[in-house]
Amino acid sequence: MKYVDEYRDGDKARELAARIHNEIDPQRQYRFMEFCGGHTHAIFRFGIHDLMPENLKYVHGPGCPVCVLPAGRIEAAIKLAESEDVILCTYADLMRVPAGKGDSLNRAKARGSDIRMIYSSSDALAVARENPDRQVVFFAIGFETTTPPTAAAIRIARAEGLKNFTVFCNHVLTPPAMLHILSSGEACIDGILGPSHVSTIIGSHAYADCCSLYRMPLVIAGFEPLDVIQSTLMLVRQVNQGRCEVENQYVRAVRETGNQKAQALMAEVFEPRSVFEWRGLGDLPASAVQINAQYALFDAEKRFAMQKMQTADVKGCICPAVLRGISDPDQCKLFATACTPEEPKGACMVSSEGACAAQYSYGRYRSAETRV
Amino acid sequence: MKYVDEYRDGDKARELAARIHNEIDPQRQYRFMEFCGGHTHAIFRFGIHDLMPENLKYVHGPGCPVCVLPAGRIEAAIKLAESEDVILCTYADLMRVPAGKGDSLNRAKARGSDIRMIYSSSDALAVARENPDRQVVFFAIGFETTTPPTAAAIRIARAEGLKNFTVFCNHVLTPPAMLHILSSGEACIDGILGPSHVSTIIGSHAYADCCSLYRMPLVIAGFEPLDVIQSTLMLVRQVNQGRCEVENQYVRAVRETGNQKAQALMAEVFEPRSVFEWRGLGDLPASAVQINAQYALFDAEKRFAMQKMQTADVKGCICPAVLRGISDPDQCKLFATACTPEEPKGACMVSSEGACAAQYSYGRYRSAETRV
Amino acid sequence: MSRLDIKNGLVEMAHGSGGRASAALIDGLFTRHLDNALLRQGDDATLFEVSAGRMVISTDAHVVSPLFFPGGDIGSLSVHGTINDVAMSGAKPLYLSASFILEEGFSLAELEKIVISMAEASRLAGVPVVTGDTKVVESGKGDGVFISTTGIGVLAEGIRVSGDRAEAGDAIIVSGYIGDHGIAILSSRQGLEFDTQIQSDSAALHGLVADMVQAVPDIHCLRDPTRGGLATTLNELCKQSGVGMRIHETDISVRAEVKGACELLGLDPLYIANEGKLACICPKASAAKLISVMQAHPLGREAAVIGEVVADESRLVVMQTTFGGQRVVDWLAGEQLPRIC
Amino acid sequence: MSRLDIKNGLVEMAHGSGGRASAALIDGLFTRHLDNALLRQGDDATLFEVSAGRMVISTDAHVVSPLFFPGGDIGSLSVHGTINDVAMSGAKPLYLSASFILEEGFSLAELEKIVISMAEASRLAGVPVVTGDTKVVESGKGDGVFISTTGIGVLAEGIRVSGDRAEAGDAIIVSGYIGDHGIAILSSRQGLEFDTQIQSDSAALHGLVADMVQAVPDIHCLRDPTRGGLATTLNELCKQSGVGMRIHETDISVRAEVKGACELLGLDPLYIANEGKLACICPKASAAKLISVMQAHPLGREAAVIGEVVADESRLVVMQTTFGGQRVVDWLAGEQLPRIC
Amino acid sequence: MCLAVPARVESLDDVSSTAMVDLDGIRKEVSTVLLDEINVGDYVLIHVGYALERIDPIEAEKTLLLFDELRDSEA
Amino acid sequence: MCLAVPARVESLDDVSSTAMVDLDGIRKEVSTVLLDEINVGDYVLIHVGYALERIDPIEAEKTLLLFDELRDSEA
Ligand code: SF4
Ligand code: SF4
Ligand SMILES: [Mg+2]
Ligand SMILES: [Mg+2]
Ligand SMILES: [Mg+2]
Ligand SMILES: [Mg+2]
Ligand SMILES: [Mg+2]
Ligand SMILES: [Mg+2]
Ligand SMILES: [Mg+2]
Ligand SMILES: [Mg+2]
Ligand SMILES: [Mg+2]
Ligand SMILES: [Mg+2]
Repeated sequence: MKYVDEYRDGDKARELAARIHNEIDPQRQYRFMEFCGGHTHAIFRFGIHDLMPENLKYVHGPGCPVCVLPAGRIEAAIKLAESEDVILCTYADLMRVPAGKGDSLNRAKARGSDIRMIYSSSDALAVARENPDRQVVFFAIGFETTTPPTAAAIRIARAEGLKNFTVFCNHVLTPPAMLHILSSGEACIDGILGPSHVSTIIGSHAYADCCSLYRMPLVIAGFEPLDVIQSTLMLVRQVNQGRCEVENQYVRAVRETGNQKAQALMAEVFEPRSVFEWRGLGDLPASAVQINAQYALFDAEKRFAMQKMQTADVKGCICPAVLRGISDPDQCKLFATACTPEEPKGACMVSSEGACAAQYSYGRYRSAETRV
Repeated sequence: MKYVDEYRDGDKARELAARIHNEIDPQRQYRFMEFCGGHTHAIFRFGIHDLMPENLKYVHGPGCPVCVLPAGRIEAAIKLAESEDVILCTYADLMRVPAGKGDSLNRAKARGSDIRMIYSSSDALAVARENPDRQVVFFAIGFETTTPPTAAAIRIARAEGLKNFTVFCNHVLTPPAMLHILSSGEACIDGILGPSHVSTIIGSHAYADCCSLYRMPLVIAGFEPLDVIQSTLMLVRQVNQGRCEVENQYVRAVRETGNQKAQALMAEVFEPRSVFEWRGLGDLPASAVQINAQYALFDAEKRFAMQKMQTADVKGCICPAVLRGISDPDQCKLFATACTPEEPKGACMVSSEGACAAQYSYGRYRSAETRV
Repeated sequence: MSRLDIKNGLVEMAHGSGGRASAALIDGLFTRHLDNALLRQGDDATLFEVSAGRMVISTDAHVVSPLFFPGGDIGSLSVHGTINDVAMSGAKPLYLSASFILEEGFSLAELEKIVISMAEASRLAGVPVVTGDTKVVESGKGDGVFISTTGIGVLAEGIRVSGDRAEAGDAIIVSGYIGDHGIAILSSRQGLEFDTQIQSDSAALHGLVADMVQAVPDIHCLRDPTRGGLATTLNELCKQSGVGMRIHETDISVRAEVKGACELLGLDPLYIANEGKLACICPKASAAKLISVMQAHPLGREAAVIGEVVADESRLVVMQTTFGGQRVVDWLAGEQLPRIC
Repeated sequence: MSRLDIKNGLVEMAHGSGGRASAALIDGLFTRHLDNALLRQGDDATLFEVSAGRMVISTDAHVVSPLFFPGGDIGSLSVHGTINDVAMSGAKPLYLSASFILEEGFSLAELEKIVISMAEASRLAGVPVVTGDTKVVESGKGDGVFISTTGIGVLAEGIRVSGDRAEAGDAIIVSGYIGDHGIAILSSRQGLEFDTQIQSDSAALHGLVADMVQAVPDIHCLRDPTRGGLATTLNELCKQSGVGMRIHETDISVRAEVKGACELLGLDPLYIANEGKLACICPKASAAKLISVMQAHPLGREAAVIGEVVADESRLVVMQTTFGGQRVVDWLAGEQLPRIC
Repeated sequence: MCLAVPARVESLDDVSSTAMVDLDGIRKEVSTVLLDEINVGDYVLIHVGYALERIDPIEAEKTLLLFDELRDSEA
Repeated sequence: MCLAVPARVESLDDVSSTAMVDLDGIRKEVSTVLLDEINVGDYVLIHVGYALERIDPIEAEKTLLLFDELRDSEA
């Protein structure tokens, strides 16, 4: 795979890692938050941990759209699917996410609700076209990467005059979450691996505030392992040199101003929400978007009387701390006992980008190794 | 079974049959039309033929509601089920009836139409209640026996304000068909075994015209074998004595004026059609009912744009002659070769009351016996 | 392993994924209840020992609706149905395999009931389920539970039971009341409900058959009159053997309730399914002996000769009616459905 | 018998009634194409001869969607799938049974294609379908065609292949490219269509296995990594044998297209189903010999040692990544579904 | 035509206008809207789930007697 | 988050604003509405069926070179 395989070269990785070992100050700790689940996934999948010095630690961030979606939003979607005769379309990633009391979209589907997994927002449009007599609701999630495709679908729906298509919008914004993490100061980190594909859309300039306000080094990093390691080295150098800049390692896909056509499309269809709840982070102001007045016809929250559900998080689940970078998954008492990918108690155990799932599926060998 | 088993006593049957043998004039032929398929069925099922003298012959009549329904009416129902999103409810008897070009309700169901078999008109109402979002059409057939239950369902639908229930009415009337057979003179018969359960509703007085106008002996006969044999004996006696009366053998269930409550119910909901097509008999004036103006909301032919379909009967099928009492099933070249209960070419091969089906399923032993 | 919430849980797609959820379902439900030494091997195929000789194999898919009916459920039925097909060759059934196709959303509690009933039927019959498979289909693409079972058995020397061995002169025996199963199913079918004491006759007939072949090793044909009823079974045998049959309505046992339900719905008991009855064709000379052996077995107490095989090129089954007439008893045409006329 | 309009006809409820329409379907479609001497016996159970020794039995339900996919269809798959489960015990498959659950409204022409493909697969493999059954469920209560097959086979003396025999030090062999079947299915699944040359690897592996057990009778374990993929199969073996495994990503063959599709859909080739591959655990000393025998067989040309069995109470499969890191390769959790994040 | 069987009325529900009838151990609920007067113990003809008419026990008996008469009598 | 993979543009359909892209033999139709300028031969990042952005081949090459530089250079 061009533009993939080159960035997965193990030999180069070891050489780059050696450079990190060389340059690192053995006297201090380096704690870098990988903001994105994509990075979490890559770190575990490729075993990047193993290549890093003992005193360099990756701290997980809230950048997994599945993990930060509050259970109440899923419950509201389930209620909708059960009370109205709608077809609920959603990305497969959401199907197993716990929605409180052991429920999930998967189980609602098993109980008989018409819930369909789609691969693209355009598939949801196709479902709406094929079922003109039924209401089709697209349960949309994602950061800025996934938001423009939703906007595109809404614009097409209006152009076609589709009367049975709406979107239950749960799109969230990266910079507010990052600012929140930094402003709370709990995470105790020395640098940030910045999002790769989100940055493709919003551009590297979007993180200027983070760096300047909180004096935090940030390197926008590709998702391939060499990208991660190179970006880690770049962060090590910023730390060592006392710099706090937005650097862009992922130059092959991220421009300073991002994808302006996609930004314009988002601006046309969406507007900021005054406040939105994030799982783990709580209510964050201006941290999400909603469908604007011009496109209100396509807003499921306006078409249907959707309840605002408050779901208590599971007792013992430390997802909030994991998502804030305060705790590691294996500090959770439920980890790998009550909470497994098969019966996830918190959202971080669901998505393969979730820190707990990645730790469980890929990372357990560490403890195993010590036992063997 | 009380009121059943007593009338199936083989010994008594043989004694009664002996009486017929005694009383019959060996010099002449006795041709009695069993108007009803119920009698046809009983004659074959119990092997009554075998007990009768050679010169007494049962001639099949048109009294099978499945057999006389024109293929075009079934095709219209199939078209309706295919073009509109309706649930078509019907008695199972209709499912296999050929509707032209090898089609049938069974095959339309296999192709995906929502066609449901019901046992009672009240089941159709239940389907309508359970599916408030869909139109439920009851494809109703039958003579006067089956018409009052349809009327009852329509009245209930109006009382409940069911907005999604209609009836595709195909109810037909017995006396006009009988008069038509007699007036055409083709059938060449000496007496009629009159309907049993139709007469329960319309009463024995309904046949007065038949007897007086065409000087035709008629005995209303129960469907049990002793009823049939006794009635046959009564007909033999009328013939021998030159009488032409309406006699009632089925006195345990048929009163002279019939069931007046049921008659009133029919009159409330239905009105005569000016003309209706019968398979085999053609267009007969005032021979069927339709839903009247007061109940027009429940008339499927009014609610939907139902096409009037003309289906050519299958080449070689002599159903019309069989239904008029002119020919026997085994005079048909297709009988038991191209036309079998599995692949019926004409309607008479479908219902177990159809003369061809009865002959095929129960009667073939005669030809077999001669071969063995 | 992931936990299985049998009490409240539903079948989910993941239970058919082959992953941890599948393993949990198999361990927690199937192997737990069907447990036996061979099944415990835990491989995709199960090993067993045989001696030299003749074996038989038979398979049936079971798709009954409703899944639970008076006198049984799809679990016991799927054990009996295949044991009987093996037994109808005269063989002794040894082992069963079971493959389940579950519909997403089906209740795990009901599934457990079915598996328990299967396990009981298998234990009672002494024929263990030694291997199995489970798949899950999306809601709307199945009907709760389908179970396909395959049975293998061993055939003692000297026995040669086959549908093509009926000969003119042979006696036709039926082991008991006909129509019970089909009427029990109809009585609980949605939209047709009626109350009755009738129970399905679902039962494993291999014990009865063992007694029969021991007494009369030269039994010509055995068949269980399931779908299509006794009428269809007799016609099948006529077709295979190239003979005809003459049977006597008075000698065929039908319960009053079954007759009543048939009159009500316009059905004929001869076409109603049985799941614990057999038809047997044997040399006339052995009939009396067979009848006495059968009547000594709890599942053959009402066994009776109901007719005889005749030479008939047309291969017709002709019945002398109780009434004294005669009529052809044909194959089932189409489906057996309630009639109004 | 009633005629079967294969060209234009659809499956109707009557085809499952057990009556004349059922007989027409079986004669005109199933026995016609699957024809063989044993099936021709025409009884409900089929008779065959065996010698004394060890036999195996295995069953699988096949419920694939779509029914036709690049490189096969449910017909060939249902033959290969069960032959392979029998072969994975080291046995020689002898006979298959097949039970069909048809959905009302399914095209008879497509059904014939499936049966022909089944017949071809069975003929090519030399493993005849000797008995069968067909049921019809109402439209909306099935999914076109489900096929459950059961296979029986005989096991030569001295062979003892079982999932519980993996020992620390054993070599782990995989017979070729993984993930082809699952990706071929995904590529043709509605709503996810993509173009690819990838074909299902569906194939009968008993010939390969015969060569393998002849060369190395002491093979410890064999398993075909179907649902849940290689990852799940290895975890199953670890669980059964109470061991761990260390495997090497670089030694596992994955086609570029399969990698591409997995990257696109967020899947992992280790969890993708195969239908013509096997995993084998054998004493390390025999590995080289086995590899050479396997590579000489058309279905094992890319056979390679991919790792070794280790003592590990946690029974973990740990993989050395191409990249030089290590990670746990866990059981499949939930279903393998395309991801967006 | 018109399959109808006699069954015994076991109980009546005037509110829903239904009766529970029995036919040799088969019990089924049927509608009684087509009949004015039914009593428990009556035999009624059942057709498509409706009671069509009462069986007149005296006439039924008469018919049976008539069979005997007829077979004995001369024409 | 945001699984996206680079694929080569094989052909473009301006009417439907779609492109056929290829990823090592996997060909898939994707929407191009989020990009202004795409040419056949370009590599684009695919996410949920949409082309998100072009991969800049020069920058990609530079990154690869940088790996070598970085590992050789001193901090
Ligand atoms: S292991 Fe499970 S319960 Fe614990 S923090 Fe993670 S998701 Fe929550
Ligand atoms: S045998 Fe068939 S074709 Fe001939 S008259 Fe009867 S129904 Fe018509
Ligand atoms: Mg069988
Ligand atoms: Mg069976
Ligand atoms: Mg059988
Ligand atoms: Mg299996
Ligand atoms: Mg269903
Ligand atoms: Mg198997
Ligand atoms: Mg298999
Ligand atoms: Mg297997
Ligand atoms: Mg069978
Ligand atoms: Mg379907």
